[in-house]
This record gives sequence, structure tokens and C-alpha cells, in this order.
Amino acid sequence: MDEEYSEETIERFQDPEYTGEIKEADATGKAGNPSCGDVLQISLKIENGVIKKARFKTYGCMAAIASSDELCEMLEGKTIEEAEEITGEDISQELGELPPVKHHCSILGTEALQNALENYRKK
Amino acid sequence: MDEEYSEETIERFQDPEYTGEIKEADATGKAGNPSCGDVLQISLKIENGVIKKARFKTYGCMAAIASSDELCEMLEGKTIEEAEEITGEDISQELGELPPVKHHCSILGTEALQNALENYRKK
Amino acid sequence: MTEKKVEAYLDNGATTKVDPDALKEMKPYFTEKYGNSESLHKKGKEAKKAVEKSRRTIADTINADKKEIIFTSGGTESDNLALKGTAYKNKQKGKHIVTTKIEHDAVLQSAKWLEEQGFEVTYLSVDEEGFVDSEELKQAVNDRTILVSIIHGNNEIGTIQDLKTLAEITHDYSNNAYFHTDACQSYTKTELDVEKQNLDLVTINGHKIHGPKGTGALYIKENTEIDTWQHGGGHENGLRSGTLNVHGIVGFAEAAKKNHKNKQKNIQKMTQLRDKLIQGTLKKIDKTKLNGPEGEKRLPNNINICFNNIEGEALSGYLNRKNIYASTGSACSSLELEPSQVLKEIGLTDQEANSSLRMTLSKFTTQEEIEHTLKELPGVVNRLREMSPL
Amino acid sequence: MTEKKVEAYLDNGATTKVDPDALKEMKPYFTEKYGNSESLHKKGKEAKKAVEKSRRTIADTINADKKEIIFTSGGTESDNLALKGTAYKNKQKGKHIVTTKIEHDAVLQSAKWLEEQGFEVTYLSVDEEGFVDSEELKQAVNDRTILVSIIHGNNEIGTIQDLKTLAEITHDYSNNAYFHTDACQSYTKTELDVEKQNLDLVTINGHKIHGPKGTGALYIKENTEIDTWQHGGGHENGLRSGTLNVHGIVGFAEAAKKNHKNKQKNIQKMTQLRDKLIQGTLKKIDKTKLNGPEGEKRLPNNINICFNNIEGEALSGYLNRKNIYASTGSACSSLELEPSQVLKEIGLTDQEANSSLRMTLSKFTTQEEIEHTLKELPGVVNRLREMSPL
Ligand SMILES: Cc1ncc(COP(=O)(O)O)c(C=O)c1O
Ligand SMILES: Cc1ncc(COP(=O)(O)O)c(C=O)c1O
Repeated sequence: MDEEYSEETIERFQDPEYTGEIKEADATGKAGNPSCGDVLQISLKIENGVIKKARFKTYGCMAAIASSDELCEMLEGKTIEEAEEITGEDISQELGELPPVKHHCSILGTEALQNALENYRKK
Repeated sequence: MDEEYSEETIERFQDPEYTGEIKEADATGKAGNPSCGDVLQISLKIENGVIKKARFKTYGCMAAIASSDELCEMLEGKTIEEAEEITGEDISQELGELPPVKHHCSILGTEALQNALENYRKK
Repeated sequence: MTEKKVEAYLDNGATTKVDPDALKEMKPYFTEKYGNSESLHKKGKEAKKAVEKSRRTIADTINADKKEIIFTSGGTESDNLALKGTAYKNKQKGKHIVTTKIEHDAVLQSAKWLEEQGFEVTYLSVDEEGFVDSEELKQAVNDRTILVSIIHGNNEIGTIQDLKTLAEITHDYSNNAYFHTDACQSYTKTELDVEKQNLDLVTINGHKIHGPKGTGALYIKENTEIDTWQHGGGHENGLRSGTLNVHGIVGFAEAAKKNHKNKQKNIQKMTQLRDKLIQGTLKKIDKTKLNGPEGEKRLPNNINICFNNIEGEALSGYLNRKNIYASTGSACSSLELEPSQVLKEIGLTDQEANSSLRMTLSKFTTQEEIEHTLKELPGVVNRLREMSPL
Repeated sequence: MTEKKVEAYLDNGATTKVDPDALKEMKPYFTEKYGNSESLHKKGKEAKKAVEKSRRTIADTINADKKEIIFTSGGTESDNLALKGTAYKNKQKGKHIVTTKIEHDAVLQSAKWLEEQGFEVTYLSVDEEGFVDSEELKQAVNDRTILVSIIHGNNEIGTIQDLKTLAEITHDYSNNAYFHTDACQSYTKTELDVEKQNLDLVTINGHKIHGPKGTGALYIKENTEIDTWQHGGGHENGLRSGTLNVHGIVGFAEAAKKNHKNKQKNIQKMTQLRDKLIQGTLKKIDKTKLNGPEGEKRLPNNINICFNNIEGEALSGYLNRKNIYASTGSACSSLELEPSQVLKEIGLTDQEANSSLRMTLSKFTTQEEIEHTLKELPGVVNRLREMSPL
């Protein structure tokens, strides 16, 4: 009965602004598994330790797409250190709270991000 | 679901024509018990072995009142022998079938009748 | 000639007329906003919104939280769920249930069935006005008791139990017992406040309060341990599966809201008419007696009178001819042969029980209906008494 | 500008619009003929008459006798009653039940609950089109089997089982087994004849056939041994207690009558639109595949297509923006996380199951709705595929 999507989630899902893949990205990361219903890929342009551009590609439900878009917006302009501290809860909160059964979608976003940052460090 | 009263039963219940008690009756009989929901009393005027007049008093449900009235109508003009053969089923049939749970009401009528005829013979 | 047209519907304890305002609220949900409340698209959202708004409305009328209300198909289903659902969920803690001898069949037959499944049930008796004895309850309840179920306003004789006291005893005398009340008859007709009265489970339904038939709800206090009884898609937080009856729920809520808002006014009006009909009957017709309590301890819309020497069904049949509609007891058992158990429990003889009639009013009942009834009743009783051999 | 107004409601498998004619029939029963069908007075009789007429109407649509129909609150309740009621009544004869892996949750969860109560349940698998293998059924059924429950038209993939063959096997291989079918999706949309098909128990409901929500029925062949599951006043011959939902029943019956009368015409119309939408989609959009059978073995109103690389819920969300309303599967589990069990049973991978969309039509679905959908679908799929990392 509390399993509603917020208006913010729905709007972001319907008009995501950060879709796509950055060519010659400085970092890319992936998380999820199509058999579980969600796959999320994130690509970042990083300059002087600051994320200049973030784009996503997502296979998944409304919450997964909205979370991905929210995450990209949050990332742009943040330092890597700031980015590392973003939690699923932060994303969910920005979206006006995801339904409990969908919280994993926001966590998936942070996993993809961590993977991207790891990938960046290894470069 | 088949527990409906027929139109005949309802009409007879609403306008019984044979209510009352015959003064100086040749025979009277009673059956039933108020704690079971039905008491039926019948009084008869008998001439030369033929029932000339039949009246009832009944405490009871629709079926009991309708059965009593039906029985009195059936009795008038019948010989005692004919009267003795009336069954609950006969009464129920004349009423367009009583609901199964109410069949005992018509049987109660025949019991009161038997008691009246016994009373007559003993006189 | 005009006189013939007066109809008196005095069977509101059996069911009520749908409030035209409730029907109006329902209308869009049949052919326009007809979505399934679980669908995620616009049509589903419309339906969901209506359901959740209704849930809040109903919760507000009993001082509950929205999350504590689940919708069912009626009072019977809510009672079944309350009894069987808690019994099955809590049987490890104890297999003892307490209820009363004057419950509606929905509770009584559920309790009997649970006995067949190995539960033990204590049936409390009542006094001559239909009240449960709190001392008897204290004796009955212990830590093996998992549920106490006591009807709030009795459907036959209108007795209103002191829920607060009974619920507190339940909680004081057992660490494991929930307190359930069947409030179908009392809802919006007397105080019902889950907080104040300390209730864990409450059955209410729509068609007794001018909502549509086929609607009901069960209040389930947060954290109450209860199993679902109707399995399926997991609706209503997994507690009651089945596509939600959106239009029904909307009508139920609107009826509840209106009744709740005008509660004091409605109670006053019904009480005045009730007492007028009771006093008029007792005065005009000899050998009559009121069954159940008087005054504030009686449901404002309930009358039950014993008319000696005439049988209740026959009486209602003759009243029907005068366009007065009343029943002998609970409608579901109209054609049953047994005298009312409730009337016997308060001390009536079988014959007295068989000679009783229930007349139940509603907020729509008019002075005219009561006057018409008072005018016709003596003649009808007289006719039937003349016909009676007793 | 006008274009924007086209709405395509393609979620009729979840619920349908109430037929305006059904609503019209219902209307008097809210505020005028509002009596309780068990009351003996005029208001009760009016209601009773309407209920019994409706009972006959519904019986006629499946070639049953009026006495064999009992009214419930919906498909879920009918399924629960059919499974639990026969299980409890017949457990002395055996505690074995057979059903399938593609049942609606109302059957599946009832079966699971019965397992917890000590019954043994065999779940039959299906082939890649969703058909039960009659050989597997023969192997499963024996004299310990008391019930076989097989869904008629599948709610997700539209597969129509050969009931006659399956029911005959059931009766041939067990002396003690009843055959139940959940016909909620198929009722009035394909042949359903209890005599010809040799059925003992059939679940149907109102809101899938343009009747009101909160209505259902269970066909119970004469002499079938079954316990009630909702205890109370003993309505419906003691098999289902609770005040009858008179207006609901009247609407259900009228909807059924109309659908039944125009059955062939409706089937033809829906089949034509179904096939147009299927073929159009498969042709216009690459990497798409129809789930479930084609042609006459598929419900005339059911479409289920796998759109590779895009997730079903997201797809329905984007379609919603274009005023196209469809769901991923059964509405009750919209927010569930598990991929559809039915789709997995017919051999889809988890990813394929997650990438599927159900579109379900009704007799009211128009050419325009289908054309609107075919026009918008490719763009939406494209947008989501662009967004997909797969
Ligand atoms: C006290 C009480 N409980 C339960 C019920 C059953 O409710 P429903 O008819 O909605 O199933 C009724 C009325 O019939 C009632 O009066
Ligand atoms: C096949 C099937 N069975 C049962 C049900 C449950 O019916 P209801 O929603 O009326 O409880 C549905 C629909 O929800 C269904 O599609």
C-alpha cells in the first residue's frame, strides 16, 4: 500500500536527461544482471578530479531508470571523493523515496559508480 | 435458494377465510407446541358423517397459518373417511409446495385433524 | 388514498438503502475510472488513489491509521479473517479463544469451525439485558487465550457492550490475546475509537451504514500477528487477496464519512424515533415487552419487542401488507426454525422468543414512517391474537 | 491535436470497464430495491427475485443448473473455496491435489497453503506454448487424488487448455477426484460448457467480463462434496455466508448475458484486432517474439510479446505517456521483482521474461486503439533500446 512511485521518480523516468554513453569516457562501470531485471552502465568524463559529465544506459524498471538519471545529475560537478560518498539512500531521497521493494535500484546505481571509479583509478 | 413461499401460500396467509372457533363444535383437536413455534387448533361441525364447517386458530408462521386455512377449506364437504386420508403432502401441494423446511407445518395440520376426529369418535 | 403510499422500512439492521451521495461518488468508477488499483498506468493510478483516499477516510472514522485498514467483501469475511487468521497464526502460543453466546453467526460459526480444527472456545453468557459479565471474562482469559471476540452492538437486541473495559481485561489477563469486536451494527451509531477502547481487530461493513453491499473492512492494529485467509495475488499487504472492489470501497468510504460527520445528529434523531416507537407500542398494545436494554446502552436504531401469543414471522408478514418492513431477527436466518439464541440467552422462553419482532431504523427513517407503524401495529397484532389459540 | 486524445486501454486482462447496460440494470438496486435478499418482506423479495434471476442467467451461460451456481466476492474467493473447501471435505478419501505451474496466484497460493496443512500437491509443467501434457496428468492422478485444478485460459499468455480431455482423464484415473478450472479469463471468450466438458467446479468473476468488481461465482456440480470456507448465516445453501451483493450480482449477470449473446461476434472482433496488433508489432519491430500459442488455441483478447533488451515495466511506463495502458503480467504482482513464473515455465530466460509485455483487449477495443498502439510502439521501443546497455 506504500508501494507508490513519487512524482519525481515518475518524471525522471519519463524524461531522463542523462541517457547515453560518453565516447572516450574516462571511466565506465556496470552493475546488475538482466536476469534480475536491472542492468546499469555509467560513463564519466573526469577533469582534475572533478566529474564533468555523467551518462547512463539502463535496462530496468522505472526505479532503475530514474535512479540512474538522478545519480548522473548528482555526479556532475562533484569531486571523486564526494562522488564516492553518495549512497543509495541519498539517491532514493532525491527521488522522493523509492518504494521499499525498489531500494535495490538506487543501490545498483552506487555499485555501477564504484565500479567506474575503480576502473578510473586503475587506468 | 428454493426456500420461497408460493403466491398461494402468501395469499392464503394474508387473507385466511376459515379463522375462528366453532361454538358447540362437534369435534376439536390441537397439535404443536408454542416453544417450537407452531400451535394449531381445529374445530369442526359434523353432520351425518360429513364435515359441514371447519375453523382454525393458529399461532405460527406464514406456512402454519396458510396450511391451517387450506386444510379447513379442503375439509368442508368431505366425509370423515375422506378427511382422514388428507396428508401433509396434499396440503402442501394445494399451496403450491411449501419450502422444504416448512413441510412440518402441513403435517401439523393433519395431526390436529386426527386429534379432532379421535375426539369426535370418543364422544 | 395518499395514506396507502406510506412505506416504513424498519429492517435497517438487515441492510440499508445506499446513500445517494455515496452512489454519486461511486459512479465514475464503473465506466470511466475502471482501472485495476494494482496496475501501474494512469487507469490504475486513478483507482489506487481512490482506494487509498477511502482507506484514510475509513481509518479516520475509528481513529486508526490508514495502514491498519484492509478492505474485504463484508462483515462476514472480516469476522472469518479476524478469527481464523489470528487463530492459525498464533496457535503456538495457545489454542484458546473466548467469545460470547450472542455473537452474529459470522463469528459463532467461525468459532465452531475452529473448535473442529482443535481449538478450544469459551462462550460467555450474558445478563438479561445482553451484557457480558466482566468477572466471567476475567475467569475465562489466561495466557493460553489468543483471541477474545465480543460483538459491539448486538444485531438483535441492540445491547452495546463496554468495549474499553472488556478489552482491558483481555490484555490484563492474557499476554497473548488480541481483542476483536464485530462492530457492523454499531459503526457510526455509537462511539468506536480503537485507541481509546484499546482494540486490536474491528469488523465493519458498508451495507449497514448506507454504503453498497459486498464491502467491508477489518481494522488490524499495527504489529498484530495474523495470517491471511484468502490467498492469491497478495493484495492488501498480503492480508487479503483479490482485485479491489474500487467502486464499492469508494461508496463505503463516502457513506462512512457522511455518517461519521453527522453522527451526533443522526444518533439523536434515531434515538427519538426509536423511543417514540417503543413507548407507543408498549402503551397501545398490552402484553408487550421490550427485549434488551433501554436508553444509551441500546443501539439508537434498534427495537426488539415481544408480542405475546403471536408468532414473529406471521406478524412481519401482516405488517408487510401494510407496507411496514421488519424482520424477526437476523435476516440470514429468516426461514430458520430455531427460536433466536440471543433472545433465549437473555432469558426469554422459546415461546417468547418466537413471538418477538425486530424493528431497526436508520438516519433516513421519518416521523411519518414511525407514525404509520404505530397506527397499523395494534390492528395487526389484534387480528393475529384473535387467530391465536394461546 | 485530436490525435493526442486517443487512449488505448490494453489491460482488460487486469480488469474491464463496466458495460453501461450492466450499470443500468444495477441502478435500481442501490437506492430503491435495496432490501436484503434473505428478508421475507417485499423489499427482501424484490432483491431475492433479482438474485435468482441472475443466478439462472449465469447458469445458462455455462449450461449449468441454477442450483449449481453460488455467488462469491470474486475469482480469488471462488478459487479459495474450490480448493480449500473440497480439500477439507474430502481429506478422508485422500490428501493429494494436482494443479499446474501456470495457475493464477489465487489457485497457486491456496495450493501452497494446503501443503502447509498436510496435503500433497503435484504441480504439472507445461510445454513451450503453455499446454498441459495429458500423459503427465495421467501419471499424476490416482485414487488418492481428490482434486485436479487447471486454469482454462491463462491470464498471462492466453493458452486455452483442452478441458474436456483433462477432465475426462481426471475422472478416469481417480474415483475420488473433482475437476476444477479457473475460467476467469476465458469466460464468455471461448467455449465453456460444464456438461460437455465434464467439469465439477468452475471459477468465474464479474470484473473481467464488463461486470462490476467484487463479484464472482463458483459452479458446483450437483452432489459435489465441498465444505464452506466462509462461515456465517448460512447463505447460498450454506456454502457461502454473507449478505448477498445484490446490485453486484445483477450487474455481473447482465454483463454475462450480453457477452454470452454476442459471444461469436465479440470473439471474431477481438481475434481480428489481436492478430493485427501481434502481426503489426512483430513486423514493425525487430527482435520481438510472441509468447504463447497462436490462433484459436489462444484467448481472443490476449497478446504477450517479448521485446528483447528492454524491461517490461519500463516499456509499459513509456506507453502510459502515450495513453496506452498495458501491464507486464498479472496486475496483482506489478511491483514484484521476480520474473513471471509462467513465462519461465514456457521456456523463456529470466531476461526474456523481464522483457515481455502483455496487451489484453476487450469487446470495446477499437481499431483506432490498435492503430494508435502500432503507431507509438516502435518509437517507444526504440527509445528504450537506445537507453539499454544490453
Ligand atoms: C453483527 C453483524 N456481524 C456480521 C454481519 C455480516 O455482515 P455481511 O452481511 O456484510 O457479511 C452482520 C450483518 O449481516 C451483522 O449484523
Ligand atoms: C485467471 C484468474 N484467476 C483469478 C483471478 C482473481 O480474480 P478476482 O480479482 O476477481 O479475485 C484473476 C484475476 O485477477 C485471474 O485472471
